[in-house]
Amino acid sequence: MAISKEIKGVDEACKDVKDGMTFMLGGFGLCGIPENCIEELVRLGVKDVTCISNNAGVDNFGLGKLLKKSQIRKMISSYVGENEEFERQMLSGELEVDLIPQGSLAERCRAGGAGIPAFYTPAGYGTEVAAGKEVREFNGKPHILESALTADFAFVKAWKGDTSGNLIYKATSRNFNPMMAMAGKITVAEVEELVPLGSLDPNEIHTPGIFVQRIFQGRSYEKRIEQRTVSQNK
Amino acid sequence: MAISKEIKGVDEACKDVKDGMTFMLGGFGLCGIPENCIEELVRLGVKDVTCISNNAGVDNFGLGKLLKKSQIRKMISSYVGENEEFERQMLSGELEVDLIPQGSLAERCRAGGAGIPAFYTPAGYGTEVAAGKEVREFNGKPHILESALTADFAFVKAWKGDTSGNLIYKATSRNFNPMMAMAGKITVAEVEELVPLGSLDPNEIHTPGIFVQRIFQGRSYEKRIEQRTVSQNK
Amino acid sequence: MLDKNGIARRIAQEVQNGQYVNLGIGIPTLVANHIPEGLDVEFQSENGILGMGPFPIEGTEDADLINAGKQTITALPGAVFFDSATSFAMIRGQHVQLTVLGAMEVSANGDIANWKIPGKMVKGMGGAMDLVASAENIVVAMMHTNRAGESKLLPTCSLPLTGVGCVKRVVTNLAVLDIKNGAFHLVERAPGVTVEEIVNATDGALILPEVVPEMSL
Amino acid sequence: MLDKNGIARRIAQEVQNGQYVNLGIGIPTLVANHIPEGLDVEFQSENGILGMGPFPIEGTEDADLINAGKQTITALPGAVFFDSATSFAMIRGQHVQLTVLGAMEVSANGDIANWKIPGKMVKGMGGAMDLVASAENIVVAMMHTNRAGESKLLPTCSLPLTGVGCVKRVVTNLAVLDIKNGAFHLVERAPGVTVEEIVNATDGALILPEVVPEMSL
Repeated sequence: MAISKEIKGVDEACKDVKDGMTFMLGGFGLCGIPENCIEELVRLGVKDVTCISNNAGVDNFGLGKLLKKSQIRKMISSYVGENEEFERQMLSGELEVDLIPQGSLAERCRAGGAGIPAFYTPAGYGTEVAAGKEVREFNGKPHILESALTADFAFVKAWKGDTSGNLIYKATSRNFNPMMAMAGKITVAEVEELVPLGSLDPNEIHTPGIFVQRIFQGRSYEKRIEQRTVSQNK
Repeated sequence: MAISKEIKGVDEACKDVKDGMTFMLGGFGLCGIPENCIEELVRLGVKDVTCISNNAGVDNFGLGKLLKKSQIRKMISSYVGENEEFERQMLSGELEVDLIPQGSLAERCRAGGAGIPAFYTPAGYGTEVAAGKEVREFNGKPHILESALTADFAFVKAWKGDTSGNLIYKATSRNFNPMMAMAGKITVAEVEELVPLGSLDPNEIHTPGIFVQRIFQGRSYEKRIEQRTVSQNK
Repeated sequence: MLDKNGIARRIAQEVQNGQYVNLGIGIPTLVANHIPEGLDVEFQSENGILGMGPFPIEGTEDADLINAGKQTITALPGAVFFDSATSFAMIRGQHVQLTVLGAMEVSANGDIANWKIPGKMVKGMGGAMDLVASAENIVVAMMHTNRAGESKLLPTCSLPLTGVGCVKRVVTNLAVLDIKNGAFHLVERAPGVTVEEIVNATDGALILPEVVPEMSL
Repeated sequence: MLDKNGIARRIAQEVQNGQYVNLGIGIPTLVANHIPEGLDVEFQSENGILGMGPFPIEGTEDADLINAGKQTITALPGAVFFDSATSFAMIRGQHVQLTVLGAMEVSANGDIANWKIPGKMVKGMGGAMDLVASAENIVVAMMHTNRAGESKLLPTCSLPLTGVGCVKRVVTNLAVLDIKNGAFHLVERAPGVTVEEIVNATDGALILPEVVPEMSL
């Protein structure tokens, strides 16, 4: 029989989170973020956490909610515009921030999940990002050594999932979720639709269930749009 | 409009292959191998090539056909059992062979396609594979530095593909094909079914067309089974 | 002098048939609107789509389908979605052939700064550092001067760098300039703009050809 | 003394509920047949499947669905297919919790050799080097002696290594042995096998407990 990862709900999903832990949170902007888990982390009031997430939400949604309650000690991100409270906390020194190139962030999460402790990339050579990092030339081009990232918990959001933790994402909400799912010591997946074992085509799964420890069907997804841009009907 | 990669057939697919080139060939055993391209390479009689492929086929099928005609100067593989002619050529010194761990082979191809020139892995530490390679400890565990692999041509086989080169593989015939598709300077995809643009669900594509330069519908797939194992009907 | 759409229109001329192109936020995004009919080009957005189409018709927006600027978009026939690691494999592996992005400063040796003003503005680099470190062909789209009227084409960048020696061409509201051998080389001037205006607005070393053609748009 | 199926049956006892398990070619493959009902276990095959099922009913074999031994297989409900890079991400990243594989030689400090006999047999290591370098929990399944009657449990391996200091437990036709502190520790003997037989068949340092229980199968 397949190994079941199904849990009852978000409270069980966030069981054992502790102050000072490192979390990964999937999503790009507000697209594909684990809304239910973020709400629960706010409710639990867990503090001094390090959050690895490409963005930091907006002032009143997504990770912005954790920021507002000063639950985050350190952010590891690539882009943190669109959030005034974030900028205030960072410039005042309340919040420690590690900004890293988006591709390096994605690859470092994948490496963490894949047992690759470090790799070389050209991104960031000659910039602040390279400070303190080994530089080595390959094919005449300088590269810097980047290390793997892992987390105590990875919170990811998928479109569909089955009870053994297999996940399918929709459109561009996939983004960082698959790599972060790989890199969590405990990976929690919240899905819009939890389906029975055997309902997903094994050929179409984006995240194999082996990477997921807990899965539940989330509720009341708001799926807020950051920049609603439209074309005129011709 | 999407960029078309469609070509007429296998002769156009293998245009510009030259003696002494490095080829990648997808497949694991005889599963998911580019049968049409292999036949064409045999027909063209291209010589002194280096082949990067997990296996070397069997005596009279797959890469075994190229071996039999002594077209291969060097093989980079992880497992080469099941092929007596291979063993003979290797032991006699006619064929140069670089055996590397399967996971390192897969990751080195991916790295080649992803612009990662090198990475650390624990696989092979303390063995012949580590000879001449940098060793470094991470988290108290020794790792070796492995470099990226690329090829002049990558030949891959998919189940379905569209004219812009998007590919979907079936079951375990996926294996090395996606990484090799990424790592070819020219990637040739042969597919069982070439479908019109827009026929594939963009959420279900395994290899994005950006990695593929030429695509055609292959013919007369034999899809030979190496070990036909069956259960008794209960 | 060009407006933002004019800059985008000029950059659209840089795009070649069969290219995969990544357009940054701001002026670069507008380039997509000016690609000539009949040119086969696919746009990559680094958050995870290839084959990005125009904005959706009102009422059909999908929160799960956005571009790197977090704008709602559509997917064209032949489009494909993928994760961020695969997206940057495309970029770092040089499968994306042309990158167009904005800048706060560009130096005469091709350095670019566009992600941080120390103590003042820290948005982060997003995918820009990966893009500029990887792409063979990088075109910067920006205004020639900042709001204070100071040149953004400098001998060396004063702001923290995004990448070193990577910018090949700059298209501004005033001119097209190539970067080589540690200098800006004036290639074209915008309609109605004089060489003198360009010289005055350029702080980095500037090489002038004998004749400076006006852009044809 | 156990036959190959007996070795597999004993190793099946090592498998715990909720584990992802990789079974190598040969005796390890047989382990799947002996997992107790009610245990939730998923088998990974490194060529690209998780949730591997039994061999197909005759006539339903699919050339596109094989295991790492190139045998036709089936996929159970909840199975998933993936590429080789993802497969070894699972292995290297220690998501696969138990690895069972065969060996030509095992040494008293946990080294293993199973891929090459110089000048004679060179099949390659396949995924074995990644597996032994990565897994937390490695069990070797093999006969205690080779066809010439020589011990395969040695002070040091004579053949080229597959991995160093990685084997935790060995299950043979004669015994179960743990490896720690540079020695084999006898844990159980096979039905009908005496301690003396095991001592005689083991060349590496062997530590005997006061009582050596017989396996319960």
